[in-house]
Amino acid sequence: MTLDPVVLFFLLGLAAALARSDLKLPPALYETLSVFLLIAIGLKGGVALAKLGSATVLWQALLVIGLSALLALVAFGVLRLRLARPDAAATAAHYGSVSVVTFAVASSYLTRQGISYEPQLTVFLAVMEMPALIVGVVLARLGAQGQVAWGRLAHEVLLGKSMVLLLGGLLIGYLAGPEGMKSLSPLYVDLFKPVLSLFLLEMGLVTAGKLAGLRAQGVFVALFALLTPPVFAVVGALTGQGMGLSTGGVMLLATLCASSSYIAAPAAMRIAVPEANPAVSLAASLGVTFPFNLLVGIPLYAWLARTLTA
Amino acid sequence: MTLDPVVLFFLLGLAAALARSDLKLPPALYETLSVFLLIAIGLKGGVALAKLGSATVLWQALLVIGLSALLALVAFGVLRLRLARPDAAATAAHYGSVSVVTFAVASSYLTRQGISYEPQLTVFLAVMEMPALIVGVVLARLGAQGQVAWGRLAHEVLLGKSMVLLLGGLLIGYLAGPEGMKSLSPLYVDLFKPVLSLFLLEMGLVTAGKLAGLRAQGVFVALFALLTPPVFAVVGALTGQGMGLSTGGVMLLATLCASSSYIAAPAAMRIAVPEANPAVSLAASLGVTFPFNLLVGIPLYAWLARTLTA
Amino acid sequence: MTLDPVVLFFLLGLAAALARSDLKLPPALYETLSVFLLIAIGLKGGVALAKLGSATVLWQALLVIGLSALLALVAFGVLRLRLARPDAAATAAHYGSVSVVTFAVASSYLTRQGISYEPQLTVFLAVMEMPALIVGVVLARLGAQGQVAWGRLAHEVLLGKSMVLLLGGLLIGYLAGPEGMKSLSPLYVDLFKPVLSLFLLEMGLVTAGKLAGLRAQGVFVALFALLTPPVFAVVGALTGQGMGLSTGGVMLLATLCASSSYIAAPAAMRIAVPEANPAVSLAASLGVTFPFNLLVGIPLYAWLARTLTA
Amino acid sequence: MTFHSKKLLTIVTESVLEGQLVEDIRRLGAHGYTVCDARGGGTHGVQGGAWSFDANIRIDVVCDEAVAGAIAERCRSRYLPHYGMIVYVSEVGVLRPEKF
Amino acid sequence: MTFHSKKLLTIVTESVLEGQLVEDIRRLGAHGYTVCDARGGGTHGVQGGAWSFDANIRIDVVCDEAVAGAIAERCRSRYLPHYGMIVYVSEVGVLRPEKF
Amino acid sequence: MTFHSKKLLTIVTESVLEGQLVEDIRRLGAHGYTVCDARGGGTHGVQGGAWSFDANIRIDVVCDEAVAGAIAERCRSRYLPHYGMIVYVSEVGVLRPEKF
Ligand SMILES: Nc1ncnc2c1ncn2[C@@H]1O[C@H](COP(=O)(O)O)[C@@H](O)[C@H]1O
Ligand SMILES: Nc1ncnc2c1ncn2[C@@H]1O[C@H](COP(=O)(O)O)[C@@H](O)[C@H]1O
Ligand SMILES: Nc1ncnc2c1ncn2[C@@H]1O[C@H](COP(=O)(O)O)[C@@H](O)[C@H]1O
Ligand code: NA
Ligand code: NA
Ligand code: NA
Repeated sequence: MTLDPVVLFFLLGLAAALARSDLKLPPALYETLSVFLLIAIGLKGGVALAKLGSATVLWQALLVIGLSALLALVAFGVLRLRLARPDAAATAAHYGSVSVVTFAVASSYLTRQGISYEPQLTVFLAVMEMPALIVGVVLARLGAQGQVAWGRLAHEVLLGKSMVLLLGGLLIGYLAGPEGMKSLSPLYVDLFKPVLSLFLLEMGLVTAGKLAGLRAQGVFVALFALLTPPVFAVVGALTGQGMGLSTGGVMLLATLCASSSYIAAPAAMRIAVPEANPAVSLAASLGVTFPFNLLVGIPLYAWLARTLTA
Repeated sequence: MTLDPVVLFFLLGLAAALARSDLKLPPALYETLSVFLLIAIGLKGGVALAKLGSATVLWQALLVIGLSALLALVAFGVLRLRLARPDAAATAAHYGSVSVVTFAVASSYLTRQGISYEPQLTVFLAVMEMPALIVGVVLARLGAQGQVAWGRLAHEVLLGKSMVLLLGGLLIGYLAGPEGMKSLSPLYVDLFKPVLSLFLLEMGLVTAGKLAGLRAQGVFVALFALLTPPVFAVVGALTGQGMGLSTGGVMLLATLCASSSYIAAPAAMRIAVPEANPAVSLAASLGVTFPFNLLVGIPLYAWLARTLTA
Repeated sequence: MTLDPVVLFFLLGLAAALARSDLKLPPALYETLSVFLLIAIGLKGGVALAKLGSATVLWQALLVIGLSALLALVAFGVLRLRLARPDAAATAAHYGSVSVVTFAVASSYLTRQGISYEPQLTVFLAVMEMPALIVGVVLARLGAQGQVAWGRLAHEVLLGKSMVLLLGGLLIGYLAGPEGMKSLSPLYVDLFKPVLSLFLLEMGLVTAGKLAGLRAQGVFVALFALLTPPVFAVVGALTGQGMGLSTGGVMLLATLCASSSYIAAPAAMRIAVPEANPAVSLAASLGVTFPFNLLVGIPLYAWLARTLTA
Repeated sequence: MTFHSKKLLTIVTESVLEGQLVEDIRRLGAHGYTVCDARGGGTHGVQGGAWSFDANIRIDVVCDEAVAGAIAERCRSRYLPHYGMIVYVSEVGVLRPEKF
Repeated sequence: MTFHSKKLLTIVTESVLEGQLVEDIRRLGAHGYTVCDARGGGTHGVQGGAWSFDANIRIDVVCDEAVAGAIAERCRSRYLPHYGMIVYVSEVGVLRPEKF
Repeated sequence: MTFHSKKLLTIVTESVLEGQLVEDIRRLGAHGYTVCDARGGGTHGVQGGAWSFDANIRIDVVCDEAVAGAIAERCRSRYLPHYGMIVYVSEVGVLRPEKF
């Protein structure tokens, strides 16, 4: 089983930054690539939904919303063993939420293996971003004196960039349907994977910086960041099996549970839980969990899904 | 008749900004997309011209130059009913000039409907940008004490970004011909429409801001911005019919007349007519006329062209 | 023999800047395009290497490393006739090193003519960037009081952006192989040439500025910049012939020798040889040699290669 | 040329705070503000500028002493304890004092 | 270290004016200038920075008092009535006075 | 509000020097620094900002007088003879003096 070339781009970025190369991509490129990925994933899901009777999607979406809130609670319970409440809560929010890029690499993995998956997985990606963020804020605030600016938080989360682009893409894809998408696919479909490769190069560069911050956080955080993904993946895979998903669907739901956010969550937590030290959650989420999922997790979860749905 | 998906992107941007989402595209992306669109449109026209005997194009070009100067004069006459001379002149310049993106959406509309159009329409797009700007400056200066820095204005207009890229693209397309363009078409042809979708997302975000400014300008400006496009479209369509253009050509000339500039004109007017308040012309041109043309105008002008050329 | 359309983009940029147009591409776009070109060239070479037994590549690489160090020495000898030691050394480093974009245009030229070339030429491109830079610094330091910060220089050169991306791309292409590259080729292969066209537009804009600086440097520098390319091309072509390369390979090695660096070299020299005036080397390298190679050199070297390998 | 004496208040902080700070600045009585993107380093580590959570902004406000004091106080109580931030003031002379 | 006293003149305005202002600054005797992209808000509304007509620049000029006065006067008469713009000066100490 | 007196040292120079200058600034005792991208013009010609070798940066350091002097001295001896660069200092008042 050879590595997906897009993962090699991640390793290149990582190696370059660790060797202290001056390689640096312009901030505007990073922003552009993330806008592109979010829209492209949304469109793909929307087009697939358009082909589907969407009857069962609703309760499935409710189920995964509950699941990700639950995972955030579990993560908090574990993290509280060693971390202060704000840090535990903010980090738990990252792990209950999901990573768009990990999802993208996992779906590209499935494509390579010729395994299909249900279109609603993209809907799950969208709806699983938010609930854990709310859980995180509530946990941080319980027993603290400060009040929560709920208005600002709701706004931050519901109208945050990734939410708007994912859901907007879903809707446009749904309305345009396979016919309307034809003229858009040379960008959003054909270029998806190579654009992902550039994004992962950038991720490698940034991850290296966060890895450095890991040492300061100690062994507990590192272990948490390493062990949570496979455990959460099992929970996700079993849920997916229970929902009657296909092998690809089970694998992607496992990946979503195993993945942790590093785009939406850091921004939301920084504003809603200022007392939390962002170095803790980023070192875990970006420094350890993201590369683990990319290099080890994804093939593992695919094997798990195959086994469960055999 | 369903909406072109690129128009859905515009609506997404508009909705996001009206809901005060923090979605924001990097300025460098906006610049890049506009450079791309200008070159791509120019190349397309140039390649088409290369296939054509360009005998009649010259007098047609002179005709549309005169037409757009005339439209600016008419717009000024109407606007002077309520606005101060500088505001009326600057706004008239916007409406005599043309919108590259509206042209792009209209030509994508024709492609979707399988209607072809004459290559010189792209030439018209290029030559119709400038004359109204000069008319606007002259009107602003008549009876005013300040002098016009004609040199600076000519420079601004003739060597402005959009002029250079459109005409440069035309020339390169003409010289390279269909053969030479083959290797360039994966970007400039195949990706044209999806790139347009990203640009329209950005346009939606910006339009929302200008819509807000509309309230301050009052009902007269709003009505002007709403009624001018269909009226000017009729003038353009009749001219096109008189020139013996095909259905597609008539439709595009109508669209050019109906559209108003919001890239070249604001920059030129800001420098040449400093007394004009840019909030007036942008609220009209970007806040009302652009979305009107996109959502209502383009299908309307297509119907008009079909009727006239039936 | 008609001009490659990508060269027309260079001329457009040049003309626009000379006419003092306000056309300007955003800095982030320039950075992005150069990242893209470096990766794409690397990937292409790597995939080709994967198909090849790489036995002979090693000694060939050593040979061209020696060649480019030698060319830097020769250039220094000539430049010392008129220039101060630091300026002569820094400029010599530029001419011993190579230009990635010139290589890209030359390989696009070959593709258009249906001439193939050996995959190791991309390896040569990578390894010929560095040696002349080291030679340049040594020459600048001989007999000067200051010490060389060798550590910083090695770091600057070996881990500079262009090195990391070229070699990284080579490695990824080699590991991924033709199969793995399939999903990446819609970006890195199909869009290579049109992206190159945008880059050349930018190069035209920048070159115009450096041409202006040329007058201050006098006739000696201009002549050097004009005569060195063909002379070095002959040396390169003969070396290539001696190595038993095909027509395409001979042509590209000639082009590499004839080309001069304006990305890696200026940055490295600015840091390692601060006394050198960057206006001298950039006027020569970017103002004269680059356009000469693009417009005259490439067809000339192709003719030379055909003659030698006939 | 007569220049009228005002205060220039400068804040360098995490870019995630831009929205909140602009709101604060307006509410506390400033008539304007200017924002630039920045990167940097300090006691909270290096902000390289690549990602939103990794980037800084620099906000400049020209205002009178009372407003400068109010904004600085707001920063001190609300943001300085938790965010990477520095705040400083200097003396400037402005052309049209009524604008500030 | 000896620092020599100079003026620092700062202009924040619409980016469309960059070309003209740089010409003015040179013509009025300054030996250099520095420009940064900026966004902001003031009496002419919010300049979000996304489009050219929606973006600001910030220009800094270090010069002596006479030149600062001349540039400020030029801004006051030519640009301030029509454009979104602020102008302010402050005292700085420079290393090499002959450069300014 | 009490503001404590510090120095603000500003360097505008070629962006290629960013790495070296940041190292110098840390080594000479500053507790932080802020960098913005810039373009401009001076005795070394126009830096248009498009390419790395054509772009400037602006570095601001808030520090005490001794550190400002040391950094300025380093710039004077090491960089000013060869690079496009200006250096100037001004007086600022900071909120939390212990940070600088
Ligand atoms: N002494 C300083 N001089 C200039 N900028 C500073 C200084 N200290 C901190 N900064 C800036 O303020 C940000 C936050 O500072 P800190 O809270 O010290 O991490 C840094 O990322 C720098 O951009
Ligand atoms: N009080 C202020 N402090 C800092 N910047 C300001 C201030 N007022 C205006 N500006 C800047 O100057 C630009 C033009 O100002 P105005 O003419 O007031 O709209 C604004 O967009 C801001 O970037
Ligand atoms: N008088 C000045 N005022 C403001 N910035 C300046 C001045 N002189 C030079 N600069 C900036 O410093 C850079 C290097 O200056 P120089 O060494 O004079 O070429 C220029 O590119 C400008 O960005
Ligand atoms: Na998760
Ligand atoms: Na019009
Ligand atoms: Na060479």
